[in-house]
Amino acid sequence: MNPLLELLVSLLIVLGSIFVLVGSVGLIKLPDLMSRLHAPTKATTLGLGGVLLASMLYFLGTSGELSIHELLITLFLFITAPVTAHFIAKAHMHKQQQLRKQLPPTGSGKGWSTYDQPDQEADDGSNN
Amino acid sequence: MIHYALLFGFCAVCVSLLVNLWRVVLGPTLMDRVLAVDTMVINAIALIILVGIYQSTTIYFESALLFAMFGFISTVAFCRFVLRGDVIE
Amino acid sequence: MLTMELLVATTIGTLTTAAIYLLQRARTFPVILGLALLSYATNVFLFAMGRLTINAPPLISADASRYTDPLPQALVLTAIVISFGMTAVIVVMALRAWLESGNDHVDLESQPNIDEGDGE
Amino acid sequence: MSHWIILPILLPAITAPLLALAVRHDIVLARTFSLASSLLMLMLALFLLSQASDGTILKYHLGNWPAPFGIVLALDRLSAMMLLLNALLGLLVLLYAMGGWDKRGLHFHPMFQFLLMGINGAFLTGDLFNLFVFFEVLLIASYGLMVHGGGALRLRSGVQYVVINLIGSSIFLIAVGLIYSVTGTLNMADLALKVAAVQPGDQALLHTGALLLLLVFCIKAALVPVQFWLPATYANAPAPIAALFAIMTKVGAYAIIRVYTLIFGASAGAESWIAGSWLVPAALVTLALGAMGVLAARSLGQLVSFAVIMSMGTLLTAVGLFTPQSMSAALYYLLHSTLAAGAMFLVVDLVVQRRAQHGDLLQPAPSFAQISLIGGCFFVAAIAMTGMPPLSGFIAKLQILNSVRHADAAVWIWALLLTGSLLSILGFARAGSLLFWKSTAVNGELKPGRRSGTLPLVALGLVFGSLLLLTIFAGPVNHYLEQTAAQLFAPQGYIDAVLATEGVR
Amino acid sequence: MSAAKDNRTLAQRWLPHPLMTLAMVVLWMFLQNSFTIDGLIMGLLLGVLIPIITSGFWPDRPAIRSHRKALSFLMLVAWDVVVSNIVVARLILFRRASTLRTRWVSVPLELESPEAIALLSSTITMTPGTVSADISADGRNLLVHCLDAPDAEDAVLQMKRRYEARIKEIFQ
Amino acid sequence: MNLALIVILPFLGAVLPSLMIRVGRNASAIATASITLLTLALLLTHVPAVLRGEIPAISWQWLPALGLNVSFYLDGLGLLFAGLILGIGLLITIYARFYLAKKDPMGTFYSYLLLFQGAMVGIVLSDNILLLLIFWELTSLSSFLLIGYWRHLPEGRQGARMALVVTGGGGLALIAGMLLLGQAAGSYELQQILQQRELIQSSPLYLPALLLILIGCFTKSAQFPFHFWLPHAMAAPTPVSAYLHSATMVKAGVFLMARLWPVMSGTDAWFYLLVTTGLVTMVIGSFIALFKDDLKGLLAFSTVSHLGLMTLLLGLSTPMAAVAAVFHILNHATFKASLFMNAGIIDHETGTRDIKRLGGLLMLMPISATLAMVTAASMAGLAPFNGFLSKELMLEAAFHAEWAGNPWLIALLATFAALLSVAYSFRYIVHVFFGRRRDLDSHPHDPPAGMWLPPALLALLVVLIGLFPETMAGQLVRVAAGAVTGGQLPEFHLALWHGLTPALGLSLLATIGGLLLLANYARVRHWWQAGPHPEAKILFDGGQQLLITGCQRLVMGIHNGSLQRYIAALLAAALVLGVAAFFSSNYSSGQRPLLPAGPAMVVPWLLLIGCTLAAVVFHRQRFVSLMIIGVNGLIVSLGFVYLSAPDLALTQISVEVVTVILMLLALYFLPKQTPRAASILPRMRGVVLALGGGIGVGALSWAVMTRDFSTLSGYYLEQAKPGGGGNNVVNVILVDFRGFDTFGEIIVLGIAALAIVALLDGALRGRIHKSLENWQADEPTSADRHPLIMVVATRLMLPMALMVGAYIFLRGHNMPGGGFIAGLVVSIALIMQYMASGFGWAARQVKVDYHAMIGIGVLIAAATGIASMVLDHPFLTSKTEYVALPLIGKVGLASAMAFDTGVFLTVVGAVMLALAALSRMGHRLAHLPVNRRPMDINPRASNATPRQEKR
Repeated sequence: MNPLLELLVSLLIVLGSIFVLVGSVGLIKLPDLMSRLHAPTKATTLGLGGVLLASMLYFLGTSGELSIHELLITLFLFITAPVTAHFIAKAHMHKQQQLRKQLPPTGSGKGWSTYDQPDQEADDGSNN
Repeated sequence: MIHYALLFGFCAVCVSLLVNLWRVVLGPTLMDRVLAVDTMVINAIALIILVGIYQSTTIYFESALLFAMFGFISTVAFCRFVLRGDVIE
Repeated sequence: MLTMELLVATTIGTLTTAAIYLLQRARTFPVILGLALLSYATNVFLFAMGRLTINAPPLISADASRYTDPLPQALVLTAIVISFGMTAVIVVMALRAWLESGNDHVDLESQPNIDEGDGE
Repeated sequence: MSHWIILPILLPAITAPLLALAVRHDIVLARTFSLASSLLMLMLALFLLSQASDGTILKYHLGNWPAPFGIVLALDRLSAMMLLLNALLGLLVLLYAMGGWDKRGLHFHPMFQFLLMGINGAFLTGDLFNLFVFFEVLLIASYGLMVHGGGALRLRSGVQYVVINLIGSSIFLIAVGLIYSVTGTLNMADLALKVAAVQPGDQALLHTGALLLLLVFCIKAALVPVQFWLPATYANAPAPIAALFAIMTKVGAYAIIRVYTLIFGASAGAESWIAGSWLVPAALVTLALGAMGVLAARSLGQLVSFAVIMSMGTLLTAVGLFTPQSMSAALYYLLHSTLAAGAMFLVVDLVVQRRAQHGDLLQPAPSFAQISLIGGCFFVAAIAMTGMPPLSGFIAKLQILNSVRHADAAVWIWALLLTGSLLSILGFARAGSLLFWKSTAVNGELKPGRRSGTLPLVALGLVFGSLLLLTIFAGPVNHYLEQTAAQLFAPQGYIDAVLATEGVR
Repeated sequence: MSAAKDNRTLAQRWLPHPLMTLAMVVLWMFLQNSFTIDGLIMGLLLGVLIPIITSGFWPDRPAIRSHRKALSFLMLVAWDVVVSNIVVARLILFRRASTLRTRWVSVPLELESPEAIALLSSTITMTPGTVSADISADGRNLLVHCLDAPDAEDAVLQMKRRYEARIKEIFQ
Repeated sequence: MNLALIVILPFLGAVLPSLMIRVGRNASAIATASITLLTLALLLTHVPAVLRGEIPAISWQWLPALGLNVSFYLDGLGLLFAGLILGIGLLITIYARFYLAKKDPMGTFYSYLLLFQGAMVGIVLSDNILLLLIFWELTSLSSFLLIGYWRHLPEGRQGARMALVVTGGGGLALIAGMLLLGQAAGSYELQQILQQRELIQSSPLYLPALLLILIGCFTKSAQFPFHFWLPHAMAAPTPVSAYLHSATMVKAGVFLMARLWPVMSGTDAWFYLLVTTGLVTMVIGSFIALFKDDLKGLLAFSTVSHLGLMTLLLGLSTPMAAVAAVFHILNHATFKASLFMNAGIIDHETGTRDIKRLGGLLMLMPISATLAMVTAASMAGLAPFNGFLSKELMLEAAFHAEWAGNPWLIALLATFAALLSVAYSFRYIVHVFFGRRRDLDSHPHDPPAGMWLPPALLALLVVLIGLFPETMAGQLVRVAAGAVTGGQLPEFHLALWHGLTPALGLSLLATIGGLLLLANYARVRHWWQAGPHPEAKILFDGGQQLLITGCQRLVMGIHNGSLQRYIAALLAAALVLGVAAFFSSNYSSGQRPLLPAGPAMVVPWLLLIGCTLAAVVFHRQRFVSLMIIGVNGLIVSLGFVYLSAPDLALTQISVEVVTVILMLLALYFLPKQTPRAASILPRMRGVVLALGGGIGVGALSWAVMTRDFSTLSGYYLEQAKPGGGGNNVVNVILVDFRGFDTFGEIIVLGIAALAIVALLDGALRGRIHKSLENWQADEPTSADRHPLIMVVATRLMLPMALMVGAYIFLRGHNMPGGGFIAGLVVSIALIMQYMASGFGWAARQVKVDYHAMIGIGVLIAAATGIASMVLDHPFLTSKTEYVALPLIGKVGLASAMAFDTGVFLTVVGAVMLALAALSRMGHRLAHLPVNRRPMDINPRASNATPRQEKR
């Protein structure tokens, strides 16, 4: 495959893996869970994105045809990563009840959903 | 050239995997462990992709895909367990 | 030197060790975890019976020169599925046992001695 | 080409899903289907027996692949006999269960049919790994049935049963893996050839695999030191299931007979007859333990369970000698003890149902309904279990004693067998006189027990009937069994039949 | 399969979400990794089938007003993601943890459709130094955790302007 | 033919009384009597022939391989016994009719009686010793039933059990003995055995055989030291005692000794065993009898002593002694049966059998008294009654015999025993019928004729035989004795008066001595009571209890219900077996070139090891360890990827996730922590076993992986494409080569799901549910059940996931994937949806009957197989059709695809069914309603709510 592409691939690989590494480093370096949460959700996803892109280009180079699989994975990750982060955050808040005081007010009548019942239950169906 | 890049990649990913393990074992809180495991999955995917490039084969793609999907599911399941106890309600 | 065979063998060894240790715990849940580990161990073991090969998946294609032994893989697949079913059942069984007896100890207390009247 | 051989597996495999699919809400329909299928199975088994009785070995290349590569079913005299036994016991137990047991939980009938299917498969298959699969099928069905109806004690002993068997399955896999790793094949007939030709350097692995496999079968057959699961399981299982379990221990015995005559039999070179030297001592200890257990038991169920252990000890002692005479004697005893144990467990259930809160505990309790009738049933069943005349047990005992005469351990076997039966006679006599005689002297009130119709009694009667037939026609049966043993000890026929590739793609 | 409501037109019944169908076909092509006729046929088949199966889970169809805006928004986010990563990387590597000014902020929402809110929160999570942690019980506020925000107000404003406004345009 | 009938008839008839009892007690009795009578008649038809010396015989084959035949023959001995059995049986039947009380279930009694009769006749007629064994044990069983007839009496139950254990045990010994005998003689046919004297006696098996057989005989015939069961058998109704325990069953042992006399007798072993036992039994029996206050007890011990007498006679091994034995069998049967019935009458009339409370009954019940006196005199051996004759013969024989060169010992002891028997016989008469009348609450008088006639008849026989022995019994005794000795007989003449023989002297001595003894009874008794009386029953029960408790200690000690121990035993067994096997046969290390391991695998390996250890360390925090084990699965599948097993990797990871979710669902209800194990010892045991097992398995795998081997996989690789129509060999193996395994596998899954449903459904109904009503989650739960973000995300992902599933399914045959994995992917996609918006809601959106799905799946899989059967190929024969579709071109449709569909459906059905059941249960227990909306928070709904403006 042509050297330019090869260079690109290598670059992407290196960059990607650096980001992956950074994400994990953040996991140990940062002080508390909420800030740790930032590291993997961002860095790792992007790092992985880089690696995926690399492999895409690589196979484009070797087999000539564009392999779009990797895009799919990236797509998956970009959809899921925020959800994961969201959930972990919620679970964390739930576990650390004392956080409740530090949180800013919602501004509306209801509190944060992790702690406060939304008023949906009222009109719900019977037990089955 | 790619070979060296890959080598670097392997090392980086492996180190981060070990780091994750470190988190899993140390914690301190439960959610830290969950987070670490989630990251571990993502890093594992990276590893698979690298291996794929290394062996220049695409058959590992599905594995990576499923890893991505199932990593998500299991993390969510863990969180739901912590949040609600009942995973499916 | 570090070889794949060594890694796999030690892996199997470790998994088995952990599995057996957990199997002998007093509560159902650790025992079930032990069973899960044991099934990993046996699956990997069974897989290893076809010897190890790298980058030679049993997918027939023109440019592939060699293939790994597909049979053990098929066997392991079956084994995985079966052990999955088994695990599911034992989990639920343990759950039901817990719900019924409020006790998840694996041991049964042996029945008390019965006063046997006139030697009967 | 004839598809008869696959049918014993296919029939329940189709009935069961239908039961789960269509008629799971309608107990009557479910019963009808289940019963019909079991009846068909019985006829099928009879037909197959007639096919196999002339010594021909029918085989069935699944997927039409030649022998060592595809899975092969093979039907010889032994398999045919076991099929018949299974079909018969299955039918009768089913009849009994229709007395109300099948309504105490969901999905009794599908799981029951699946259980029969698994057992049939184990009897028919000629492939080691396929044997594993069918073991799992029958095991998981038995798990489901074992805890049918619930109850704390039943559930907890069920958990024990499952755990032990799961460990057993893992060992099974390891053993199969080892055998494959040196022979490179799974087909039993092919193994019989390959085992003889294995490199000397690999023998250790092969031997290990072979003996681990033996251990697995011994778990199923409840041999010391892996008999522990049996008493709790059988004593706490639903009676009809316990009755059917009587044949599950025999599956283990069957596997031992099959594998260690065919694969590790005369032709296995360095690995010939490796089972016997381990089997006989273990079996003798089992026999002794079982007999003592019968005496020590504190509940009727426990007592019968130990009687089963004892019978397995007896059976495998005779098997373990691996001589044609002892084998045919063992097979006769196998037939007898299966039916006898089945009958005994049914009787236990009849007692439990009537004794209400006292269950089957061996303690004085007020007299209960139909005490004389049930007592009579108990007496007959006990005669069968303890091997007293006039039922087949006595003949079986005579045959075994007669056939082991020339073994090295003959004196031991005789002594243990006879003392064992004395102990069991004592145990059963005590239990019987307590439950059915002493109860008449105890006054007090019983909670209303479960009422069951006459169907259970009919089923029990039929079991007794088959025992009687087995006794009366001991001559012809034994003739068949001698041929069976002969066939087992000349495995070449089996091997040639299975490996023959005519008519395969 | 799905709970059939009779007030649906034929088109709605057989093509509940045309957009999704399209997406499915494209996705199928992705997976196939190569273009063949029968692949396309199969893709179309699934593309029709799957939406029908899953339509039960899409009680209300999200209405995307302008696809152009959506596209540009995606571009923006993609760029921000890259940037944010570099930013975060720097924070992680070169800032001592103690000097980080982490804080919680509460973002009031004008968006109303769940899809929009979800999109916003995902965007926030993927972009510089912010993770959307929770939503208020009445769904009117978003709880965001900032890794390093000197000024809360500013951060909130940032988010509202840069993303919420655009998303609003897309959906309403 | 009718010879067999003689045996079979009682068995067949045994049901009759139980049926007739519905008609009435008389009917039942008559039925029994008529059956007995008929049988007796059949027997009598043979009498002339037998007396002529012919031996009618009959034989069918039963189990030729074993030498077990149904063969009977009737010779003198058989005739004598059969006659006694049936004749006395008839009398007993009549007697019992009047003896049994209203409340006693008469039908069963007669049934048992007939069973016994049949068994007994079987013993004496059978020509095959194995057949004889069967009847032998049958007598034990039927006597067990008869002794325990009054089931409410503890004495009855215990006596019955004792009798069963002793005689049954003896029977077991007899089995062994007979088998040895048969081996020695080379046949189990009695008549042939009886020809083999030299062969048998020269065989090394002779002594063991003799010993075992004699154990059988002695137990049955209550010889010392096995005599103790007989007195306790007296708990039975008197007719039974009279019948079984005096006249017939207890004679079975004697009969067998007589039967085998021709081949077994004549050796020293035989002589000393029998003579000694006989003498001791005689003396002890008669001695104890003297001091028994219970009438039946007295008679029982006297029976013991008389049996001893017969044993002695047979032991002497001289033809004349044999004659005496035979004659005494006859006599004893007559007078003892009569005496028992008499005792029964007394009991029946006075309500007691205690001699001390009886006396002076002569006037009150003259008939009974007369009968008693006649028969008792005969028992004492007084002229002119038959007892005298046989006693004379006995003393004669004893006088000539010598024991270990000691000429007078036998005679002395025999006389002493005779003396004692005189004493107790007279005690029976004097203390019961004469002397002062004790005050009894009842007013005894002679019973109805039906009750005293049977004994009367016997008493008549006693007298007649006594007066005219030759005419009455001579012929019978000759043939019988001839049968015993096997032909040659000395000239003898049965008569009261043989002149002044030493025997006469001895018997005079005995009579006088006996009377003197009785005269000083009080003093003797006083002396007796001073001495110790070892009570056999206490010893027996003690021994039995000891045995039982011993067994309980041992067995229940082992089976203490501890699964941990069971598992340990199993693992230890595996370990021992494995090690023994490995090191007992030769092994050489392999030469396979090994693969170098790059960092890409070393680190995952480290991870795996680390996680495994962590899982063990954290195993008490269940959630954590579960999570970590999840990671293990992940890494294992990573390894599969690397080691070129993509299918395995996919399966492993999918199964992994489902399993974890399942366990989480269960863990919701289970405790979240495991308490620390109490004792250190089991933990140590665990560690040791764990290390052993781990090292063992690891080493084995190492040994395997380092050596080459040849496998049949080459075939699969060749055939996969042409034969199986697929490139993914693993998948082709799964659905084609070894499709049958997969068939079984999906069935396992199906069953698992069914079992789970059954289990959980059971938990939601009945007793348990009540206890679960007030169940509480043990951890606090957060507020919103169905977070908005998740719901939206899954809406987006579900179609994608389904698409991926479809993709993986379709390509499975050629690339990694297939029905199973696709099934798991799809079910996980669904699970995701369910996690997001709850099972209840989701299930309402997509209504699928997962039961049906499983069923259909299995059926489809089966159907594909059957389809091939229709095409006359074996089950599951695959077929790849290439059909041309418009504008698509050729498309390969492998039947394997259909099979895979079955797999797919089953998997989805099973997984979803199981999870559905679990989550349903969660609902029920947590008392949570099913949500109407997919998500709890609805921004639109809360639109209106006023909000204060920020800034």
